[in-house]
Amino acid sequence: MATISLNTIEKGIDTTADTVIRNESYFSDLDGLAGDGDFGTSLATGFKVIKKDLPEIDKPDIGAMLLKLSMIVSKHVGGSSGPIWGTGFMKAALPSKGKTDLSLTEFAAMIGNAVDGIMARGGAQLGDKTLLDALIPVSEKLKEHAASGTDDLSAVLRDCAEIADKAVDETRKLVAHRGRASQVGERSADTPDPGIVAIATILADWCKANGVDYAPNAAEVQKASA
Amino acid sequence: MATISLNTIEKGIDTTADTVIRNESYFSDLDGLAGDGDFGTSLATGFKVIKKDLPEIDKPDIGAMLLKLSMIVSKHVGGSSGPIWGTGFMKAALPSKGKTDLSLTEFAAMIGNAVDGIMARGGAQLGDKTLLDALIPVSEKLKEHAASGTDDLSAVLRDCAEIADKAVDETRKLVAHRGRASQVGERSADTPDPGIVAIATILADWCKANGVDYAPNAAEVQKASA
Amino acid sequence: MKKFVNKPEDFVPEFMAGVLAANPDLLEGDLEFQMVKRKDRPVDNKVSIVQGSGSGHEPAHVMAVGPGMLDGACQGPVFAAPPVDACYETIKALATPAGVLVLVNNYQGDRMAWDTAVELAQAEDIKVEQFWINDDVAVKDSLYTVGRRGVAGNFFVMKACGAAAEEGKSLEEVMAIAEKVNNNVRTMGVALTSCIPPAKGTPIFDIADDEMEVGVGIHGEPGRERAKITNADDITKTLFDAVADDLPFNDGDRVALMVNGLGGTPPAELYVLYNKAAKLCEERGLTIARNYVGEYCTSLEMAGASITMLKLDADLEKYLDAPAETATRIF
Amino acid sequence: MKKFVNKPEDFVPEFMAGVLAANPDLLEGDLEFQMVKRKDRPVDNKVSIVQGSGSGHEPAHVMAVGPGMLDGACQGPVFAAPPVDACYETIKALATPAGVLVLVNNYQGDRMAWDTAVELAQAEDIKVEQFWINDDVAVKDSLYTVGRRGVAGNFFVMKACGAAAEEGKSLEEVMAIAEKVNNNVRTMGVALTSCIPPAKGTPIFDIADDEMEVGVGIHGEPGRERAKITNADDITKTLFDAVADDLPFNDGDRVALMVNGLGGTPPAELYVLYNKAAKLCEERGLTIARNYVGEYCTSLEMAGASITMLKLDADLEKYLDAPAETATRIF
Ligand SMILES: Nc1ncnc2c1ncn2[C@@H]1O[C@H](COP(=O)(O)OP(=O)(O)O)[C@@H](O)[C@H]1O
Ligand SMILES: Nc1ncnc2c1ncn2[C@@H]1O[C@H](COP(=O)(O)OP(=O)(O)O)[C@@H](O)[C@H]1O
Ligand SMILES: [Mg+2]
Ligand SMILES: [Mg+2]
Ligand SMILES: [Mg+2]
Ligand SMILES: [Mg+2]
Repeated sequence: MATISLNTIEKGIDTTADTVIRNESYFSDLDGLAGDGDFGTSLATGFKVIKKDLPEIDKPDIGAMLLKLSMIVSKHVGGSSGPIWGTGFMKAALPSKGKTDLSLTEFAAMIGNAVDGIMARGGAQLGDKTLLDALIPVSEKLKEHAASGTDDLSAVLRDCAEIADKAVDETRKLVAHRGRASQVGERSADTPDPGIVAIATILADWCKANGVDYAPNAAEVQKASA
Repeated sequence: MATISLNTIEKGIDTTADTVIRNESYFSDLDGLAGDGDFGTSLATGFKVIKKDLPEIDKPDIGAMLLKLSMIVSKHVGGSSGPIWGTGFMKAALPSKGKTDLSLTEFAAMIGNAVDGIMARGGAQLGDKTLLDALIPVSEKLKEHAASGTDDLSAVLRDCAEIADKAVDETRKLVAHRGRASQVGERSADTPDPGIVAIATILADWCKANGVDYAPNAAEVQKASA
Repeated sequence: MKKFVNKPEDFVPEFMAGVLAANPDLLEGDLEFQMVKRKDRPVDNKVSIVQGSGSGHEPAHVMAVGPGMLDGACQGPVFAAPPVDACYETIKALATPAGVLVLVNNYQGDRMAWDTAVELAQAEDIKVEQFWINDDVAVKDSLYTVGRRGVAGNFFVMKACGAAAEEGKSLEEVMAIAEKVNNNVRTMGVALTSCIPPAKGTPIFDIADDEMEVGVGIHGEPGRERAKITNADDITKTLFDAVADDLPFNDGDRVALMVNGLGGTPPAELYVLYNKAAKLCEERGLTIARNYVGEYCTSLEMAGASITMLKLDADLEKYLDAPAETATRIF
Repeated sequence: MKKFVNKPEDFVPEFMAGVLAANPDLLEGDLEFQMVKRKDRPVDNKVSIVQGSGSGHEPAHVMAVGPGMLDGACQGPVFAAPPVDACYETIKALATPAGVLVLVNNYQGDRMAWDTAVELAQAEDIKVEQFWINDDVAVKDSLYTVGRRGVAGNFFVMKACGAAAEEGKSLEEVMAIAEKVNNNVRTMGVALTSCIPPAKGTPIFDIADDEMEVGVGIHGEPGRERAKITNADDITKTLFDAVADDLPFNDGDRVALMVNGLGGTPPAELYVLYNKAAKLCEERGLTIARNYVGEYCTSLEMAGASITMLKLDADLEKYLDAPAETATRIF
C-alpha cells in the first residue's frame, strides 16, 4: 500500500513556503480588496522562518516536526492567520506523533483533525468564505479516496487541487462572515477569498513539484501558482 | 459746616440701585462691545437685592450699613464687579464705622479709602480704562473741595458728575488692560468702558435726585441717565 | 493627527515602556512580547490572573496589573489581538502550580489567539484555563465578535478574580467567581466622536456633528443606532435602561455602578452622567454599594462613555472592597 | 457640541452633585455656594487647606478634597472665578482655631475673589491666609493673569500642604511649605485642540489640523508660540527643557515628575510622553523619586498635556509619600 513519508511531507512544506513567500504581496493585495491587506505579509513572515529553519529542525517523527512548525507559525504569523494556521499544524501533529510514514487513511485523518481544529478555533463553517471552503471538501475527498483503498496518490493530489481551485470561483459571490473581511459586509461579495486562493495555489504547486499534471482554472490561482 | 448724613447716603444708594437696575441691559450691551457682556446683569443682580433690603437692614451707623451692602454685593455680583464693588463698599465702611454724619473731609477720606481698596484689589492704575479712571479724579476733586472748606455740596456733586462724565470720552481711545475686555486687546479701543459709564451715570442721577442741575455730555451717559 | 505619537509602529512599545518606567517597583516586562507582569509574581501557591487584548483601551490591560488585580498582561497592536506567542509567553511567565486563569474579552481575534496559546501551554503541562467575558448588551452579535462583546465589565471580573486569587482560592474557585461576575454584569456605551488609530491616521468611522453612536463597541463597531445627540440625562437613561433591563436588576439589589470614559471625555462630564445614573438607581430601588467614575476601558481618544452595572452578593462585595493596586494611580 | 451636558447653566452644579453622590462617606457640600468639604472637617487642632477657582479643570479643585489634600473647595462657572460669597462661605465652613490656608492659582479673577473673601473673613476674626501659586513657565504675564499663571503644579502645593497640615503643622509652617513647593515647581503645557465651554457652545480658540499651541494656558490662553505639530519626543523635549531650564534643575537633584493630560488625551499617549520625559531626566542626572501620569488639571476636553517637575528635598519627599485620598480614585 502507498504511504506518505516524513520526507514527502517535509518537501511539501518547503514547496508551500516557496508558494507563500513568492506571493507575499499578491496575497496581501487580494486581502486588501475586502480585508485589511495583511494576509500575504503575515503568512510570508512565518514561512520565511520555516524555509530557513526546516532543514535544521529535529525530525524524529512527523508529529514532532509539525508541532515545531506550529510553534513557528504561532510565534511569527499575526492576524487571524496566526491562530488558524498554527492550529492547523498543531492539530495535524497530534495523530502523527511518533510516525514517520502515514497510510492515506492516516493522512486523511490528520488533515481532518487539522480542519476540525481550525473550525473549532475560529468558529467558521462551510460557506463562511474562509479557507475552510477549500479545506473541508479537500478533507472529504481524501477520506473518500482512503476508503476506496486507492494507491494512486497522484490522482488523489490532482483531485484535491481541483476541488480547492473550484472553491475560489464557487465562493466568489459569497459574503465573508469571519475575519476582517467580514467587517465590510456586502462589500466582500465579488472578491475572491485570499485564504482559499492560497490553499488552491499551494495544492497546484504541490502537483507541479510532484510531477502531477494540473492546470488551475481560477484566474487568481493561475496567477499565483509558479 | 455742611455734613453728609446717613440718610443722604442711604438715599444715594437707593438712587444708585435705580440707575443700575434701569440700565441692566444697556450696561451689558456696552460690556458686550469689548468684554463678555455680563456687566449690567451682574451689577443689577446685586442692586436688586439692595433695593429690596435697604429699607429693612439695620443702620446703627454709616459704616455698618455699608458693610452690610458690601456683603450683599459680594454675595450676589459675579465677574470682576463682585470683588471690585464689594471692596469699594467694604473699604468705605471702615472709616465711617460708628458715624451717622460725615464732614466733607471725612466723606472724601471714605471715598479715597474705597478707591485705594479697589486699586489694591484689582491692580489697575489710572489709564487702564476701568471705572478707576472716573473714581480717581472724582476722589481727588472731593479732597480738593474738602481742603477748600466749601459748604456748597451741590457744586461739589456737580463737579464730580462732570469729571466722571468727561472720563467716558477721554478714555474711549484707550486699550483696556484689566478685566475681560483686556482679552481682546486693540479691539477694546474706540469703545467706552462700561464701568466708567456706570459711575458717570450714577453721579448724573445723584445730581437729578438732589436737584442739582447737570446735563451730561457723553452720549452713553445721556442715554443711561434717567 | 492630533495625537502624541512618534513612529506609529512604536506607539504600543513606547507607551508600555512608559508604563514600566513609571512603575519600577511594581512591574517588569518583556517588550519583545508586549508583556507586563508583577515583579513579585508568580508564586507557587497563588493562581495567576492574566489578560491580553488589543491596545488602545488603556488602562485595560497592561495598566491593570498589580496586587489584587492582574498578575500579567500582554497587548496586541492598537485594536488587534496580541499574537499567539505573546499570549503563550505571558501564560508561561505567570505559570504556577496553582494555575493560570486567562480572562479573555469576547472578540474572535482574542479568543483565537488565547485559545491557541492555552492549548500550546497545556500541551507543555502548564495548568491554565480561560474565561470569556461578554458584558456588552448593545448587540447580540456584531462585526469582530462571536456573541456579545467584552467591554468595561472586564474591570469587575479582573477585580473579583484578583481578590479571590489573593485570598488563596483555587483555579476552579476563581473561575467560578469569573463566571458569577460575568453573569451579573452588564454594560452599554455611547460614542460622540470617532478615534484615530495611530497607524491608520484617519478616524475609524464617520459621524456627523450632531450625531452619536448608541451601543458603540470599543473599537468603534456599530451599536444599536445612530441617533441625534440629546442631553446628558436622556443619554444616561438610554444606556442605564438597556443595562438595567437586560439582567434584569431588581428592586432591593445592591449594585456596583461604573461610569467609564472612552478617552476623550473629561472628568466633569462623567460626573454629570453619574449624577443621573445614581438617581435612576434610586428610582429602581437599587442601592449603590460601590461606584467607579473614570477611565477603565477606553477607545483611544474617542469622546463617549459607557455605563456598567454589577449585581452584588456578599461575596462579590467583599472582593470589590479588597485592597488592590495598579499602574494607574493618583498619588 | 460633542459633550454630555443638560442645560449649560446646570453643568457645574450637576457635575458637583455627581461628585458628592459618588463620595457620600468622604464629602459633603453646599451647592448654593458650589462648595465641597470633607465630611469630618474642620477640626480645632488642624489647619484647613482650601482652594477654589473656575470649573473645567477637574479633578482640580473640588475633586481634590480629601484626607491629606484639601479640606474644602469651591468652584466658579466654567473658566471663571468663584463668586466672593462662595469663597467666603468656604473659608467660614472650614474655619478652625488653627487657621485656614487658601491656595489660590494666580489669575486676576481668582485673586480678587479670594482677596475680598479673606478680608471679609478676617474682619470677622477668622484666622485665614492665602498663598498664590504660579508655576507656569510659559509666559511671564498674559491675558487673564497678573504674573505667571498657576497650573498643574498646584497639585504638589495641595499635596504637600495637605500632608503638613495633617501632621499638625501651624498655619505659618504650612504657608512656608506652600512657598517652598511653589519656588521649586515648574510647568509647561501644549494644546493640540481647543475645548468648548458648555455655555459658549463653540471652541475658545481656532487651531489648524497640523498646529499646536506651545505653552498654552488652562483656559486656552495663548502660550509661547503656535507651531506645527511634531512628534511626541520633540514635543516632550520642548516642554521638558522649558521646565528644567527655568529653575534650574541640577545634576543630582531628586525630583517629582508629572505628565498631566488636559482632558482629551488618552492614557496611552501620556505614557508615550512620560517615557521620553524620564529619559530626559536621566540625561540631566535627575532622579525621579515619584511620578504622576494622568489627569490632574484639565481644560475641559482639550487634547494636550503638560509636564510639571518639582525639585525635592527630604521634607517635600516625605510629604509627597504621605497617604492621601480624594474623590478621584480607581477602586
Ligand atoms: N474564523 C476563521 N476561520 C477560518 N479561516 C479564517 C477565519 N477568519 C479568517 N480566515 C481566513 O483568513 C484569511 C485572512 O487572514 P488574515 O488576513 O491573516 O486575517 P485577518 O482577517 O485577521 O486580517 C481569510 O481570507 C480567510 O480565508
Ligand atoms: N482690575 C480692575 N480694577 C478696577 N476695575 C475693573 C477691573 N477690571 C474690570 N474693571 C471694571 O469692571 C468693568 C467690567 O465688569 P464685569 O463685566 O463685571 O467684569 P469682567 O471683566 O470680569 O466681565 C469694566 O468695565 C471695568 O470698568
Ligand atoms: Mg487580513
Ligand atoms: Mg489582520
Ligand atoms: Mg464683563
Ligand atoms: Mg465676566
